[in-house]
Amino acid sequence: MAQMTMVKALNLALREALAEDKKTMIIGEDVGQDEGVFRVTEDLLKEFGPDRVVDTPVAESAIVGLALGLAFNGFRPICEMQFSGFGYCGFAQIENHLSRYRNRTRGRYAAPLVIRMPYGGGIRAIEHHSESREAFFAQMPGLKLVIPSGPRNARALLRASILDPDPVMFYEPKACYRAFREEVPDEPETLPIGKAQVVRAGSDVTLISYGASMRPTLEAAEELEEEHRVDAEVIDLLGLVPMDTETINASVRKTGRCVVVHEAPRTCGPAAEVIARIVENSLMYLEAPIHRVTGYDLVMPFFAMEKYYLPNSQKVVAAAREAVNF
Amino acid sequence: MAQMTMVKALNLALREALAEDKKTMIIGEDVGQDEGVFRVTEDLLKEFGPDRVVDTPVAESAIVGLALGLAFNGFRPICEMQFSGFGYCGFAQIENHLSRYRNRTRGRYAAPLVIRMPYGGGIRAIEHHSESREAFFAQMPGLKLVIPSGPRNARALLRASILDPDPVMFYEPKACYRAFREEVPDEPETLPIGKAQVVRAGSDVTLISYGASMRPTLEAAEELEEEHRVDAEVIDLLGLVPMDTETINASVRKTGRCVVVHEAPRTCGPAAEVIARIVENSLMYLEAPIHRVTGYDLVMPFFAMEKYYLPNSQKVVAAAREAVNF
Amino acid sequence: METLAILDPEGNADEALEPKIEAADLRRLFRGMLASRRFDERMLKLQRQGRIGTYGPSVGQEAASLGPAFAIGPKDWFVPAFRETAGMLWRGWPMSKIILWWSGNEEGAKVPDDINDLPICVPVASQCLHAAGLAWSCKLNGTDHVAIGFLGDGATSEGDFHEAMNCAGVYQVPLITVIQNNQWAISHPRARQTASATLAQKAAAYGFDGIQVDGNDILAMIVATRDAVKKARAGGGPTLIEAVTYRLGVHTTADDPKKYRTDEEVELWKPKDPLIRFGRYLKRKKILDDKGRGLLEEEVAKEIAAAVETAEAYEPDVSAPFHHTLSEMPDHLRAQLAEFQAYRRSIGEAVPEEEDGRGRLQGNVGVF
Amino acid sequence: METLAILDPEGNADEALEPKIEAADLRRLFRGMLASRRFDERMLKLQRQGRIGTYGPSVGQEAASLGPAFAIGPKDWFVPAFRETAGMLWRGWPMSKIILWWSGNEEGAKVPDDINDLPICVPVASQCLHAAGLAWSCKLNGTDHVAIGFLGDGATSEGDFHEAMNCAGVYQVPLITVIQNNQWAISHPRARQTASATLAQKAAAYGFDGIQVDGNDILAMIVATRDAVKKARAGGGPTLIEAVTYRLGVHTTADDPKKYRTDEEVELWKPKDPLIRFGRYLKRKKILDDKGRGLLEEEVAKEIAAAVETAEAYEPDVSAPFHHTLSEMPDHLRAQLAEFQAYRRSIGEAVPEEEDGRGRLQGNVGVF
Ligand SMILES: Cc1ncc(C[n+]2csc(CCOP(=O)(O)OP(=O)(O)O)c2C)c(N)n1
Ligand SMILES: Cc1ncc(C[n+]2csc(CCOP(=O)(O)OP(=O)(O)O)c2C)c(N)n1
Ligand SMILES: [Mg+2]
Ligand SMILES: [Mg+2]
Repeated sequence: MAQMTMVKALNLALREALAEDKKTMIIGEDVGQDEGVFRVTEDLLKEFGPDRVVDTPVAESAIVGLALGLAFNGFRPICEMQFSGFGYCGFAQIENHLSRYRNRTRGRYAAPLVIRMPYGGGIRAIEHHSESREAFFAQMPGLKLVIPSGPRNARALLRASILDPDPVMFYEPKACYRAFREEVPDEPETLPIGKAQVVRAGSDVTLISYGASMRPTLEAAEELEEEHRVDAEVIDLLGLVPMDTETINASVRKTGRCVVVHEAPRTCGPAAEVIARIVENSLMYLEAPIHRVTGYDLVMPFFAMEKYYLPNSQKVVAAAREAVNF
Repeated sequence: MAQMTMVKALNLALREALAEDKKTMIIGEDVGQDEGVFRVTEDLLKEFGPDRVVDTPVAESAIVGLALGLAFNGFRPICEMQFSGFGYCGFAQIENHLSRYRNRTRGRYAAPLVIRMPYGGGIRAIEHHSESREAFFAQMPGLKLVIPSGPRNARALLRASILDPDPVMFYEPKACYRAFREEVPDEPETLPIGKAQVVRAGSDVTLISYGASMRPTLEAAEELEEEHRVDAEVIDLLGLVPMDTETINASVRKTGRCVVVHEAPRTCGPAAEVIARIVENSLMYLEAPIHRVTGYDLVMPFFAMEKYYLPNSQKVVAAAREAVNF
Repeated sequence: METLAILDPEGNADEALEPKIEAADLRRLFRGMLASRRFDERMLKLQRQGRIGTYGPSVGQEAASLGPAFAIGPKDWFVPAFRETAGMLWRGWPMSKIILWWSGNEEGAKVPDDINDLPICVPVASQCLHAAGLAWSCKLNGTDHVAIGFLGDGATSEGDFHEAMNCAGVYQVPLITVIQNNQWAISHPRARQTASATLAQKAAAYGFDGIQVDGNDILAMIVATRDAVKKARAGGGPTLIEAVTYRLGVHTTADDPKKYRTDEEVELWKPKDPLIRFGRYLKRKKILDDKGRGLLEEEVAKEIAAAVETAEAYEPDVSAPFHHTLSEMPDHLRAQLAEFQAYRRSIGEAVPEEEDGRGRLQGNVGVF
Repeated sequence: METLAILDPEGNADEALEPKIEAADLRRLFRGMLASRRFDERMLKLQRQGRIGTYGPSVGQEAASLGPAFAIGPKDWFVPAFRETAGMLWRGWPMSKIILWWSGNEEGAKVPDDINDLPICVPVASQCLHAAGLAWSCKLNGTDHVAIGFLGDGATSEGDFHEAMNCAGVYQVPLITVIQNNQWAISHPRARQTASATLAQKAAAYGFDGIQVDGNDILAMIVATRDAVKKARAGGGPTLIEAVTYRLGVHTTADDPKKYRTDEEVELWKPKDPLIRFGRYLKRKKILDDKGRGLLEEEVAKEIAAAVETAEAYEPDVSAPFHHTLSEMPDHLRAQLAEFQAYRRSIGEAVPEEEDGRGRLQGNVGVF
């Protein structure tokens, strides 16, 4: 067991993967000598050499497309997009090929590769470095979409994603990269992809979130208990595809009230899907409308104002109290 | 008044725009001499010349990016993506620039351009020509997203989109291009963007759809009345952004039951947003869970099986009856 | 830039350049081009009869596709666009699969297990990156295998072509890229596709060799590809081959070329038909006379007839997308499959219970 | 390929090539480079003090940015990437706006009304298409205006660079594209970015001229751009200029160049510093002596101090994104604005009622 940040934990998972399977490799911009702009690939070039940890030219479509070619011949590339905002340069490769290859070839060519990308605001980064658009990939059948929220689950989920036979979009909440440390076991561990965690049991209201928004959500739960005698259950989805409909509904059936929290814009965002799955399965258990505490339907503001625009514990508390007092 | 197909109606709107405003121009692949692969730009090169109707090299990111440059200097480009499946090659320009330019420059550079693209299945087209991914653009703040369902509203909405000061994604249901004719008035007309239409009044259940799915939805409404004595109200959203929350909720408050229909995959698809807006505003009016009759969360099948996979009236009728008999 | 050509229109070979190819192989090559041609003709008819969907023939381009296919080995990777029928048949694709692809069945993209190819690719130029990635994988594996990728003249305008070529140059991968410059991208003529005098010279931007070849001359295509393959196997990196050819037919059956090009232009290219030239060459070399050719025509006709039969007998598994979109069906897909099968039953189809895929939780209404 | 250079390291000009520029302009050019340099230095300090965000200096690259800016007119379009501070200042951007951009305020991207520029662009190469579109608009308008766009060596690997250059060639638009080849793309060296010997030769792929220029030589940059502009105004189409320069400092303040390059390499480039060379030239020509330079330093210091003050006094309008994302706020945004203002009030901010933007319908809960 060692205390580590999410950056270190991700690095650990990558190192384990490279050590265990010679077919894994890392490709991306500045992942080698520079060790990634966030240092997630620290020491990996040194340990595994330039054939396994490969700097690419500045070309995101190439990163995805080359990785597909590599995967078709047995490699397991782990791609890094420097920021999710630049991943859209590779969007067509993801939509038209990565997500489809297994089905169109009826399994002859799977594409078991992972695309890691830092997403979200909160670190005062310049324009185009702070948005949350994970919902794009939730609407794209054929992919899995994993989003950790802390060092330990980041390591376990990245490992699971690398081992997974399907393509996985791995969204890393960069606001959590160095924000806090957790104990991470020495032994490799995995978490099942698509299984949510009830990270706090409660009976009055269900708070559902993932990724960077987990922290304000958990803070809100504490505050609700301490200041408002509201006992919140908190669910960490740990990703969006597959979405753990069962855990969500079991909780909402118990509490009858729900708030969904994320940074992504509201319209057609992940919260809408959570709500739809609750309505489909547990409508008659609902005691109050479900609230969305999300990014507004706005272009992500430059960083001077970003704190206003991100979900925070006050916003979650207010929504939860409205739900409870409905 | 003349009877015309949607293709002709769109052509009419384009001709009107080119005639009225010298700054409008059409750019896209094969839009000139070939008059568009669906002939939507018929006669326009002849009438307006090669500076106004311009064939581009095969380069979709260029189509969007060049149009932005043209727009910054006062032009009003109307872009054609040959099929929406290839529009994703221009996705980064849309996400990183088209949707953001007005906000980032605080209005100095707006980008009042229209991107037309045929979407959806049902015409036995080859791979990559049949998917529905309009939800991507609904999750992208800074854009409007318009989707006509018939010749008359197509002409009126395209005109409104061209005149609109904001960038508009204009999704054309290619299954409706030549499927039927409607009277289209001689005089130019517009429809407000973001206003839904109640196209059939009813009291038992609200059926909500848009684009190509309107036809099976309307057929279902007839069948529900004739064979099951269910009186369905039908709403045509005519687009997704802005979404007409008011019309949706007014209807659902009346009927207490709702089915949402679209071709796009279910998870994080447009129906989820419709449901979320109903839950936020009218939860206590709901008498039954809201059903989604949508594309499944699958890669769009090649055309031999597409009919199984598209929403049709039987599926809508079944869902509506479940809602009514709940 | 000079264009590599070996055969003249009369089928005379430039002896200095003529490759040594066994008579049997030359005959097989002719058969390959003929098979592709007759297949196209049959497919155009099937399309008119509504028995397949939209079809994109490659009439006139058979040499540009087949020459490269001939010049590589079975373990090399072959990455087609959508006008490589001749090459695909040579590689061992069953005709019936190609028919199935154009009939809207994924079975046509299910690459046979023993073939190192990718399936037909529709989004133009996107496959260039896959070919580059495959070439890279060959290098990383320490083998001397190469990858060969195809695209059209129009596709060279796409960003993916650029990114693929640039990365191939940087990593010096064993990649041969063949541009089938058939002079048109649907209605857009080559001259308006790019202002560069040749497409081959685009290689200069990527630091490797580009060569322009008479794409209607199968010997020249073979020689150019062989040179490139040899260089690639020896670690010399990528090559770009511009095959100058012509699309004699429609872009696809949905296209009407009369809208954008003259009959005269097409007539000009007809004498350069690769089949005619190669046929004359073989006749002159006494490798294939009219009788031999007649026998080949019969063989090919039978093969095509059998393939059509096989393809038309194919029964798709209607629920297959549920089983192949992901490696295992997650709960929400299981629920959707159940919904789907319920729908199929409601329209009178017989669906065995075990095909329902019911899971623990139904994502849809009221099952919880 | 030869590299155009006019000034040697000692500041001696090649007289055959030396452009005729008035003394006052030469002085202004020096001032421009100096201002950019001192501005960068100040910004690096402000960043360390936490007064601005991440900053990307352009130390060493001033000539490559300013030369082209000098060579165009005010009605021409200037399309920067993010290392064109010298050029932007020359074009008339208030320093305070540039500070605001790096302080996370959209105000820094709000191009002043009287300047025909686009704002700083982060997604590399994406702006090449905007510049090409602007150039096209100039041609369609029948003016002789041109557009000039910048990108880095790394950005040439992106598909958007290719698509922009190719279309510019096809439409023969008056576009000048300046590659600031500063040898590095963050940690990725020029040699691994592309296998082509020069970046200038990439123009061959697009059918127009490419020229390699000593980017640390402002006279050479001016001459090369002037030629290209003249050609473009006369309808001669696009030009690609590779400015060979060097990033003397960090990529951005988030970067540690010691991880990937040696101090020796940096030392090698220091004598080629464009400011030093141009300073020597002006001294030798008796256009600017030490005293004159001292006065410029004072002027620039004052300008920077004033700009910092202006920028730091800036109060952003917190709800501005609601007003600018679309031309008019639709109902759902009105509702979200109300929600947002309620939140602001809840944390004790004073928000006037009229700023609520309440609409007919609230998209959020329970207002209907
Ligand atoms: C990315 C993408 N954009 C657009 C299309 C539509 N389209 C299909 S074929 C074609 C022309 C391609 O021309 P070329 O590359 O020369 O190939 P050819 O058809 O001549 O073989 C276009 C534009 C596509 N398939 N993919
Ligand atoms: C599309 C895109 N991908 C990745 C990045 C992240 N990034 C920022 S600068 C940079 C390197 C750019 O190198 P170059 O073009 O040479 O410009 P320089 O920084 O040297 O001026 C990268 C990869 C980006 N901004 N945009
Ligand atoms: Mg072509
Ligand atoms: Mg650089």
